[in-house]
Amino acid sequence: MSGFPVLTTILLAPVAAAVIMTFIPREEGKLIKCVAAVGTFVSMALSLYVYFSYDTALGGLQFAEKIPWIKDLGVSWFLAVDGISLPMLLLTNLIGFSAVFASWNVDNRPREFFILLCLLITGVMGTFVAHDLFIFLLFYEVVVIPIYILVIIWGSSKRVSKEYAGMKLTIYLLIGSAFLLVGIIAFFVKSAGILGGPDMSFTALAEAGKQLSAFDQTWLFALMLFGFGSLVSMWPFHSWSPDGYAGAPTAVSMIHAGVLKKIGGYGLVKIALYFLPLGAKFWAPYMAVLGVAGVTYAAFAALAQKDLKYIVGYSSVSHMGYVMLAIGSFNVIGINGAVANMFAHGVMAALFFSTIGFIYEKTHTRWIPDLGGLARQTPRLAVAFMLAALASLGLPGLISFIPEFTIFIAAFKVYGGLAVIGIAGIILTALYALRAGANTLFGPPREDYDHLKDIRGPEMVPLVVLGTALVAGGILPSLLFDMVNSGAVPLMTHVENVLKIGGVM
Amino acid sequence: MVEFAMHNAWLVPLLPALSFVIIVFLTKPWKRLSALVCVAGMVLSCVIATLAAYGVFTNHEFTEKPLVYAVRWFSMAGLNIDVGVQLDPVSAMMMFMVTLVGSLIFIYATGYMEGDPGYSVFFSYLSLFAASMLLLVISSNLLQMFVAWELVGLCSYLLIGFYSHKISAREAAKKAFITCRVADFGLLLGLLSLQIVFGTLNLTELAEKISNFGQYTSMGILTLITVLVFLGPIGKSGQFPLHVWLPDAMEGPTPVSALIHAATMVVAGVYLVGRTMFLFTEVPSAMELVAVTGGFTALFAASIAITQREIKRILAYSTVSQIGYMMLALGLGSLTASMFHLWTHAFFKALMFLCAGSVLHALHHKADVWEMGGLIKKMPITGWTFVVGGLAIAGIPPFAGFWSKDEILLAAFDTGHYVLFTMAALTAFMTAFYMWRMIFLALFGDEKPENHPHESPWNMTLPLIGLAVLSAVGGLVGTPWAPFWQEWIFFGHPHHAEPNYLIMIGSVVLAAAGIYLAYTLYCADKTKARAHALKERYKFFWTLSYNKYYIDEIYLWFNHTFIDGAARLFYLFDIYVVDGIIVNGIAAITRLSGEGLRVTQTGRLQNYALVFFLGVLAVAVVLAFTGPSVAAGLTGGVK
Amino acid sequence: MLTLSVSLHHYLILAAVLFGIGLFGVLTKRNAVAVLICVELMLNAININLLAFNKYITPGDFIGQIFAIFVITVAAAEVGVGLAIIIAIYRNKLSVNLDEFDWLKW
Amino acid sequence: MMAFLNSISWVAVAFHTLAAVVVISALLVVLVRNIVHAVLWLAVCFIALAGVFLTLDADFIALVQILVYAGAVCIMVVFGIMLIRRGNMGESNQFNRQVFAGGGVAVLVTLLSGVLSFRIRYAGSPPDVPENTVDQIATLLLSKYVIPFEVAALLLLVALVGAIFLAKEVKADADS
Repeated sequence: MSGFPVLTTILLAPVAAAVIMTFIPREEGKLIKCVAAVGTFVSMALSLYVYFSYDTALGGLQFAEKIPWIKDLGVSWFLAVDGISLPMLLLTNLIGFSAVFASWNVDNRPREFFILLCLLITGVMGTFVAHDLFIFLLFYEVVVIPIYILVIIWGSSKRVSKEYAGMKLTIYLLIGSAFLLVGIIAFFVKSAGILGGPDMSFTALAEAGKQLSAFDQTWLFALMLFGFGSLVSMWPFHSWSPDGYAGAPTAVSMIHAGVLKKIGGYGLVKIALYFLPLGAKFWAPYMAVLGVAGVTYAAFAALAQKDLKYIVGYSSVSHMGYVMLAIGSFNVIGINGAVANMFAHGVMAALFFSTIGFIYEKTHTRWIPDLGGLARQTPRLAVAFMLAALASLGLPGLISFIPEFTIFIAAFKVYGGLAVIGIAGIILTALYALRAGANTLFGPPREDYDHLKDIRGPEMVPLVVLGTALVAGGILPSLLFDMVNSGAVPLMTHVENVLKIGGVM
Repeated sequence: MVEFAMHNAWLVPLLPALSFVIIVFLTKPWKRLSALVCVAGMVLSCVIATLAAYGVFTNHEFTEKPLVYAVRWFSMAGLNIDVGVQLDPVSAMMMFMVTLVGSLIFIYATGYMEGDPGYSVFFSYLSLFAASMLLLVISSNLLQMFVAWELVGLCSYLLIGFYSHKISAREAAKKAFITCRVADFGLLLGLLSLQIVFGTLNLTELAEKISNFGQYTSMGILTLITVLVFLGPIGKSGQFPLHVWLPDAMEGPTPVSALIHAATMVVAGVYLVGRTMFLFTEVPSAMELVAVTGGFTALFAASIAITQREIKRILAYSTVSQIGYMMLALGLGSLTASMFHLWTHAFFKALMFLCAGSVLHALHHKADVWEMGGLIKKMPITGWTFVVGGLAIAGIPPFAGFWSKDEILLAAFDTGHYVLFTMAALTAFMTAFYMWRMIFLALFGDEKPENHPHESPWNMTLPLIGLAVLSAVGGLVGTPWAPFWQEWIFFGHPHHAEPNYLIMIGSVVLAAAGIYLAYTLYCADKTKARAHALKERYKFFWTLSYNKYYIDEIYLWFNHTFIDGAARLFYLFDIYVVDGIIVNGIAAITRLSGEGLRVTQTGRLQNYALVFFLGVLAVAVVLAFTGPSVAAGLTGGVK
Repeated sequence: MLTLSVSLHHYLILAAVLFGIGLFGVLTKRNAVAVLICVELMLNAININLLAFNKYITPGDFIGQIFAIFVITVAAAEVGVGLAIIIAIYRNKLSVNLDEFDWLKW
Repeated sequence: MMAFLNSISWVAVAFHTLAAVVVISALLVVLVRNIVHAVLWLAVCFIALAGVFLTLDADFIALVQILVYAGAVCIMVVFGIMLIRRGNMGESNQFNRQVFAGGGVAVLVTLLSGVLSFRIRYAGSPPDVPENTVDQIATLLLSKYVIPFEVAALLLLVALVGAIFLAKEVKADADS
């Protein structure tokens, strides 16, 4: 497999689908959707192959591809995966594939929609497989534009208009990336001085980071924390998340909550922490505090919601609080938990949003007081909803329990009482998740919804794909953790080495 | 065969799980087939469990050293979690009991659920429930136990909310899950602490490490951990103050009530404490807490049960009370007595729930005991088995309840907890009274003309008879004269209490007194005038008891005021402060500064040219009259 | 005694003054045609500079002169196009008063 | 007297005279109130400038100056004025509201350029200039600068077409 550029192929498959779609007449909606499905399926199949043929015992970077690109800046087309990026890549593909089917009923300009969707998926994947900072940023910026267009054209207005939502989402992403860019460029300039020449590859930059003074690391990390933190909806930079998801079309909510948000967490681990261990050490307690604040605050806010998408929006803020808490606990178990929880939350949030999307499509409302008793009329939809809700409240046997448990172990060990407040979030989560489920699915069925058709055919794909992932990850957590651990251990070893040296300097 | 069963005990939970999968994915459209798959899975698993239990109970080495099979579930640097099977007399007994009672209940359910649109779904839930419960029973690891614990909670959520179109069922299910969740929060914290402090959650390893915990931690921390762990059982086993969900759980179909209340779920808490006795016995204060909680709950729940009218609610409070007994026994350090009561209680309480179900089935779900009467003539099998259950729970020898209750009273007396002993004795009296109040009102007395009861079909009465037999003789395994039970199920070393005839006779007298009182008030007195007079006389206490001491209302109020209040507060804060002031504020500042700067954009060419030349002048002046270094600095070092 | 001499600086100052006058006109005239005329003045000031430098700094090269030719060419083109634009505007607005035009706003 | 006359640099005399004419006529271009008069003064200015160019040994440029500016440009502007101006000619060349600000900027720019021009250092007297400038310019234009030359030609063409297009009457229904 050494010769075949499998990662590039994974990246290019949706792009190829997008290119093909441009040549299909706009009337051929079905064909367009099929092409999109095939493109994302190829990516998903290949990433599954990569996931299961990755040698976790060996660890490190595998499936690497490196082609020098811009010599003066030390940029190269450097793609590689390790135990941290591979779960994210797989997650992107699972969700991307499901998202195509979740938007199977899009009839308004389907061609443009699916082209943008494919580009969006590619952009997100790119950030995860890039092992070169420049490529990472490039893909990161690629992501922003389709999101904006998708939201303002195909979105829906409720509490806020879709234009407001799209604007908020995009501007937040851009503000975050602006700070990030400053941090990254400053770091790059300093690293070029240390390395004696520009080199954008993660490995080289991490080496350079070793020799950076604690002061530099601290302020650089602060910039990155702000950038990645607002992307991962760290409290108090979270308010784009509920509004954005509420405004966005189903597929975008799925991808955004499912994976795009995870770029923030991924970046914090794989870039900020990896490059700037001393800075991370300094900021870790603050991250933990913000994480706990996010968990509790967003869980309470979710409890007060009546719009399904807002509930999930706040819930994802709350779950990302756990990720922040995990990173803040600054040990290898925490990093394991953070990455695994991002995967778990991705699957769960995507299933949630796809289900809500279908409910909205069929009943034309997301307003909980207008819903009720759907379990009778649309049982399969109810199963999907309950699966997602139960995963959200961390039910054992579904994917999110073990990651949360891991995070709790890591955080409880380090922060004690603070962690307890965070862990108390599981009660609130159960409250709002079950309340939403109960009021939407159970209770007396409403006559106006008697004619509703349950999900079937292509609409089942998100439930099947994501539901399988939910259950498989819950019953066999080692599928996920062997992989994550093989990435987290070398990372934290590096970090601890730097901390030792840093102590001397 | 026995060997095979013992080494493959993992099949016991797996078979019902398999039934669940088969029903969900394959046989759902065919009701009979689904029921068959479910029952077959359970019965098969019962066979294996019986064989395995036989293997355990014929070899004394397992009392000292449990048979453990474990595999790594997941691992990472610094955290390894196993899953496995741990067979010792306690788990073997439990496994046997759960599968046996479970099988009978499942058979019963095939009749009870007849005609329900969710027939197949119901049996899939039952299978999942059984699988989870059995997983809990055989767990060799506390995290695995917690997983099963939560899954059991999920199944009870699904089963209680089975008639989900009814608002009350939906709310009861939610209440059950969330109340347990609050408790599980404590349990989870306890488990986390155990993992962090001792580095393992495997029961056998923990037992070893905790026996000399001084190496790892201090007494204070260990006490805290123990109390946290105990929070879980408080919720799941419906102990005060988290008992509120249990009576509401009656919204589910009756087999569910039987399954949840009698055989399985609610005793999971007792079982967990039993499994972690090595932890509790190290912390005397925690033991006291367990004992007091149990004793108080027993009395407290009994005092509520006395005034309730709905048949299943009376049974529910009686369950709470009986589990209080078990906790009390555990707190006194007598694993033997506790497990013994768990064992007998499973039979007679399952029996009584199923009888109640049979009655409800016949009366089309009319639940108020005051509206029943004389049913025993129309429904002889149900009626007489009900009476057997009543005798067993009241503690009339030689029925099962007598022996186990006696064991608990004895334990309380022997350890010198006289207050608790008195509470337990009082509870025994009250239990006999309210149980027989229910029986007299429902089964005896005058028939009500508006009711048209009929005996239930064979697949419902057969389990009743089976359970009645078990309730009658189940206690004989542990009589003071043939202490088979006491030799197998114990913590530390077997405990042989000398039979205390005083207590024995005293408890029988109390029970008989209770039954007699109920008889005089509710059976002999056709007009029930004295009962009403009593009620009027102690109106205050009656109201308090009838309204369950208003605890539900208090919780509801607390929830509405504080939790929802906080939720609204946070949400408003989010909308008006985080979003309103900060986020939109920044946006507004941007927009306002734009508005301000817009004035400079006159749109007139000559204005622009003027400014342009001013700029040129400024740059030229800077470049011309400052040294080259400043200019270079301003232009970014361009040479 | 009256000493009339001429040097590069004389030309440069002449050019500066002419440029200033042209600029003043460009900035302050209301009539679009007048602005155009003043632009011509400025261009001529530049030409003076070019020719003066050509004479005093690089006499044999003719670079300045050739540049001046190009300037004149461009100026001619500019006047042509500029007038055409003014006429087009006039046709629409019936005015060449720059004060009435603030179209650069949006 | 002769000595005095010999001591006079006639070039200098010519320069100062012409410079005075240039400045005064340029000022009049800006200051007169009638736009047609302004154009006439512009012509005067251009012709005087041609003289200035002569003192700079640029006879060809001087000639071109008269042909292009004094001739073509001025005439064209007059035509332009005729095409558009129909009001009171006596008030056709007024100032706008930013006359003082504009004046200030113009004065500042002038001062700055004047001051800066004294910074230039160069070898004292100018060397002699070749007699025949036209030949050399022609050779250069057609050899070394042929591409700019052709581009300039193209520019003129484009300007011509553009000017015609812009100035042409637009039919009301042209785009429908």
